[in-house]
Amino acid sequence: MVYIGTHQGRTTRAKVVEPRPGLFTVTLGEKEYHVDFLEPQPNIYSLLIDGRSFEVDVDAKPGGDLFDVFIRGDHYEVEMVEEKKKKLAMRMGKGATGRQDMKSPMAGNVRSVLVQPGDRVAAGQVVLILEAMKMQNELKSAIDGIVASVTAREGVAVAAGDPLLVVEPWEPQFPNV
Amino acid sequence: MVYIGTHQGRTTRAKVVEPRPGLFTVTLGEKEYHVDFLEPQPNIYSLLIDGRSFEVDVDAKPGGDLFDVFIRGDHYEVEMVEEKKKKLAMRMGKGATGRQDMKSPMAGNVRSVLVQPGDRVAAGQVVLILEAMKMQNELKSAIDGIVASVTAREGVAVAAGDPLLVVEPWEPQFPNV
Amino acid sequence: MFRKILIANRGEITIRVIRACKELGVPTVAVFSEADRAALHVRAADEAYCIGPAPSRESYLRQDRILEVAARCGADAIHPGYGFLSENAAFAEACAAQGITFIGPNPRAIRVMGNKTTSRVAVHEMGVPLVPGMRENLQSEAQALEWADRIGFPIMMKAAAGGGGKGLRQIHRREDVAAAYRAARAESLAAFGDDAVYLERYIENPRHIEIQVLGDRHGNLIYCPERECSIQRRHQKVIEEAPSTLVDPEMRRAMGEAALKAARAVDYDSAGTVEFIVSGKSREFFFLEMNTRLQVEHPITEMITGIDLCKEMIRSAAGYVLPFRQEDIPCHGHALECRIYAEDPDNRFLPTPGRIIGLRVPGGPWVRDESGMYEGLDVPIHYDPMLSKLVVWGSTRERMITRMQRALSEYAVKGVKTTIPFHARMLRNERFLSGDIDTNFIDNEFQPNDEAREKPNEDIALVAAAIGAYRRDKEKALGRSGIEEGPAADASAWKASGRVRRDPGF
Amino acid sequence: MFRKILIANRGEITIRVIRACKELGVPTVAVFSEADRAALHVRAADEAYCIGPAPSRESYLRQDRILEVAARCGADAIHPGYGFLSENAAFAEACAAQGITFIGPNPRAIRVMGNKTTSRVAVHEMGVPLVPGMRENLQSEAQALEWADRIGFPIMMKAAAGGGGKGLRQIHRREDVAAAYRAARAESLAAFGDDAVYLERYIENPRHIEIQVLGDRHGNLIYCPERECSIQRRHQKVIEEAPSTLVDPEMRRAMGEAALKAARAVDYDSAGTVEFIVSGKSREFFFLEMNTRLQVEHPITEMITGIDLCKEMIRSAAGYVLPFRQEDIPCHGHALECRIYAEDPDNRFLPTPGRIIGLRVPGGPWVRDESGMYEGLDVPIHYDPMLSKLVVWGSTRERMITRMQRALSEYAVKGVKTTIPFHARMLRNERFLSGDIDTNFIDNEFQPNDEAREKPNEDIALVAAAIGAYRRDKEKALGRSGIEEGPAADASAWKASGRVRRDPGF
Repeated sequence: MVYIGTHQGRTTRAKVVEPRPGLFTVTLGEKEYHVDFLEPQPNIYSLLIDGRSFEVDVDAKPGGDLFDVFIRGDHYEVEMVEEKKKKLAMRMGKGATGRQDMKSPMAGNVRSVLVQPGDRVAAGQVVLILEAMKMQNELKSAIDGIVASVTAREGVAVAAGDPLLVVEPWEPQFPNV
Repeated sequence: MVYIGTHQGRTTRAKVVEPRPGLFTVTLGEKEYHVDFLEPQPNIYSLLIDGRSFEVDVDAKPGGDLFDVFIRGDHYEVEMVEEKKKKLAMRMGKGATGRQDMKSPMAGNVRSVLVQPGDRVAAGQVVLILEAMKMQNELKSAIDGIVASVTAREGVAVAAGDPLLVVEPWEPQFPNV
Repeated sequence: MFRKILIANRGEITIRVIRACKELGVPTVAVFSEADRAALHVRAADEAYCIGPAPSRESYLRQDRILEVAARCGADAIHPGYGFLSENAAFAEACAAQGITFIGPNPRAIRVMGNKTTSRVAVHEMGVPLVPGMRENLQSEAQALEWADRIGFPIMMKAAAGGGGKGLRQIHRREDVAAAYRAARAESLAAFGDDAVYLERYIENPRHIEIQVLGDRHGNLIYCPERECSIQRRHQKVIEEAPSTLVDPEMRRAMGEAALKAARAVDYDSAGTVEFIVSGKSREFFFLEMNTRLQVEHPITEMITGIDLCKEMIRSAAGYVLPFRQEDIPCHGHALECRIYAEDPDNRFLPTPGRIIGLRVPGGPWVRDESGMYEGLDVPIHYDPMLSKLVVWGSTRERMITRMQRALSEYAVKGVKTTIPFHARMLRNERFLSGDIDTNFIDNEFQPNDEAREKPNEDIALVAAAIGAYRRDKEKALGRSGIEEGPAADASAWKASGRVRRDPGF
Repeated sequence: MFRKILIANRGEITIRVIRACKELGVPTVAVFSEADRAALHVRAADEAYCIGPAPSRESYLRQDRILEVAARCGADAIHPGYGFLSENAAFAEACAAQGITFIGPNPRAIRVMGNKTTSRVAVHEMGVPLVPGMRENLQSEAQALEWADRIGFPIMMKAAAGGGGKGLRQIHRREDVAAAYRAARAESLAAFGDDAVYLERYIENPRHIEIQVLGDRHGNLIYCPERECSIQRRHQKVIEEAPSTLVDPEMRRAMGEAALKAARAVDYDSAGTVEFIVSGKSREFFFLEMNTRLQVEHPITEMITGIDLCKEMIRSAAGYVLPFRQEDIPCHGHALECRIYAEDPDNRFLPTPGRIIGLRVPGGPWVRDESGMYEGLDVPIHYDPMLSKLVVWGSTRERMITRMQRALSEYAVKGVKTTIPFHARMLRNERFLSGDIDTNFIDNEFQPNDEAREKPNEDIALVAAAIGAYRRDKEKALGRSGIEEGPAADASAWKASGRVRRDPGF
């Protein structure tokens, strides 16, 4: 099987062959890795690669091609998509719209909503304060834009991933053409 | 639901009602226990009974009515059979034959078989030596009897529960009537 | 000894107290909010009672409910832990009124030390140094010079209306006082509409160093070697060590004696901590406040003295005499504590509530985990996000640090992000290693967030993810329904047939 | 320091050495048999290589394969752990021949101490006491009297052809010697067909007490306070403590100096242990043997001295000078070790191989777990069934014991039966608590097996099993297929709606 792996924007072609059960050959770009593989505990891989021993924690995010990988305390978020599927997706060519759906980064209570629909906001501007575990966390807009809608309500609990508000990129009415 | 519980030969009638999810009333004989139940980790029960807190490890043996229960370091092997089923079984009235199917108490290698079919053995007599984890373990006959058959082979590995040999109770030819 | 001890708290400190009680042979009673039914302290105690909904105000702070539980279950003592009701004099008095021993100091000590003003007055009378400074505003240039001399340089000119670090001006020489006075007044007027200013000693390289004291009900009182808690984030301690790299035996004795004076000001009769601000430059120390409870970081003092502070605190509340004198308290080796929080160090330390789905705790020599975690725990959003305290001891500071690095590398918490990588990075920081730290260190110099740090095993991560994807896809292709003809069956067949012996892996 | 250390062992000791190496900053290489691919030491090391099939003879004892791995991966030192090749002089020499440092003493020390006769001769020359006795058989009644006087009472008359405790006869008074000689010869002739007998000192209440020594390559050598290992089963240590209840400071110094003499007899230059048999009555001690390796029970000495023996052993092999002198070695508090075996204490201590499906390790103050276990481990049948060593420290012996009781109560191993309940029971035994123990204690007086012991929570067990059966049957009735209308769905709905607040649980 051939995959396209992506980590921090860098993509690498990854070919996986399993010549014998528990033994894998993974080719990353030009480089070949011979891997003695074992999963002694669920989602914990013991990899022996040319004698080097790695204990790797691999969690596939449900339903997607994203893998959370932990090695020696470091976290890697890796996308691993089958090559055919990736090519198809790239041909579909979905460009970024710039629209920002702000979602709650954690479970908590909405302490205050500092903007309302129609407000102009600057990148970095605090738009909402979320309270969780006795601390107040400021959430900021990632872009210059206009608040399109606000779902969050003050005093209401939210779960991680719940939509809070939407910021549309600000289109200057009279662009400096 | 009503069960017949057996522990170390003592049987007790156990009636279980779940008035609200997570709250159980268990009546053992005459005594009523109100149990606040939670299973915070698989097979680990947290029971609050009149304020007393018990962490109980409960493993149902596969396919049967036997439960391995661990409380504060002590192990209890409890049989818990539905009352109707138990009554049926008792009506079938299977009496103990005294025939001893010796099974391997652990995984290991059969070091030596000291008896052969037809041998007279006394209760407590060593009939087989099993080697496991660098140690030799003597297995003894539980009854006075005759070796009916020997399944174990010297030098062959066995798993826990594998049949080793069978001892039939010795029937005196000329009983002292 | 007590018949039964109720612990009016949750989390790791409740586990700590339960352990001490078990070793003393005293049965324990836990209380819990509805959010904590599954918590470890509920399962570890001999008895456990629900006292209300998740918010602390409706559960862990409900004195009435806690006292009701104590009365009904026959507990004759209450340990408050830290936080919650631990420094509440009214609660201590309510316990006493009900004939229950509050495991802590006398209520007057709590009350006096709980107030910034009364505590300063009390300890000042005993001769404990406070940060030198004026209690009123300056009236004239001449007065400024006079006060500057009295306080001693360097000094800080502060705007009375200022705050949050604004309106501050350092003065290092006498000849600069007059000009600074004029400039500060003008600046303050412009900024705050008020030209009142006053003088206070400027503490260079401020360090937070504290002294553990321990008293009994018979007037005995000892102090332990200091703890340094200068590694703070948002005024919250995150790493503590004992002893401090700044303090020598003479200074240790001076601070210890000052702490005893502070404690004696309120007839202190339990475990408590006197906090000092110390100049990293001049090594002068000044009283900050006294905490009248067992401190989060008490284990590091335990490791270098061999004293079980939690147990001694209970014994002393039960009327036992302290089993050692001042000269028996050793200062043996070095101890370090890292507080592990459920926060994402790669994302502005946002709290990361969630479920702990995997846990491996470090072990081996001189590693101590003080935790309330378990696999399956849903980290509740209602309380402090501290999950655990990792404590190590070493015969030298260097060995203590390499031991903590090793212990952190063994600590695996799955399901929520934690501050473990932050600690690992701090323990490689040159300035931390040299011991040259102060309370501004994280805020001013250490970049706690480090999304861009080099991650040396990117290739291995890609290899692992590729194998993960391959195995998932293969399993999918085989129907996933449990028809075991896929990799699993192959693997076990391979295993059953005796794993093919390979050359030593080259 | 070394570039890379190979650990030629498995199990907890390999984890111990890896931890020491990590703290020293030295990369580690593990070797493993095919049965150990999943073992923790394989995953904890930086590198790992398979060296053969499960049986030790074909893997962990294969010097050639181990040295080949070391050569190829560039390891410049090998730590042998204990057991396996740790006391194999030929292996130490083979390492040296290949330019690899063997982390242990010089080969001559291993060779001399590895042999009962040569070791006795060597230490006797240095003036270390051996058990007084004859090296030949008695020829006459007169000679018996003469030897009895020379050896000192009580004495033991032994049949030369005897063994396994047969043909022994204690003699306490001089006037009984002649009669005993005649009777013993007659008895021996009848029992063994041989009337040869000889005399040896009879050791009353024999105790096993040993002295840890530590040397470097520069002639420095120190001893540590003793360990008592009298709690043995089938001549295997199961509980060890330090210091011994029998030994006072004077005796400690005498034993320590005897141990140093024994070690100096072979120019000892590493970590090692001199074992003595000690009369619990007269407190005389006699050399038994010297173990030229790190001992299983080394952690208890570490806990009372603060010395990291494993790390010092590596440092000394690397040529470092010992960082302390004899007068720096403290004896601080008390430490205890319980060896946790995969054996069923309710079934004649039969080994219980199987899979560890659940594990919770004790924590908190002064508790140290030295383990090679993890959830999912299949305990292999090929090796020693020791799973872990639980070690605690306490400021007094009583506190050490209550701490161990507490730690044992927290230790949960699921899937295989362990000796944890045995230890819990031993720690409640009156004679153990009083410290009046000897090596015959378990065999003669303590009933290790206790199937019939009272189990106080039978009712709770029945309640739990009844709930277990009820929930299983209810799930079965609902089709088990994941249609979540049963208790699970109810429960989560209940949870979602906010758990109904209850009265404080009465």
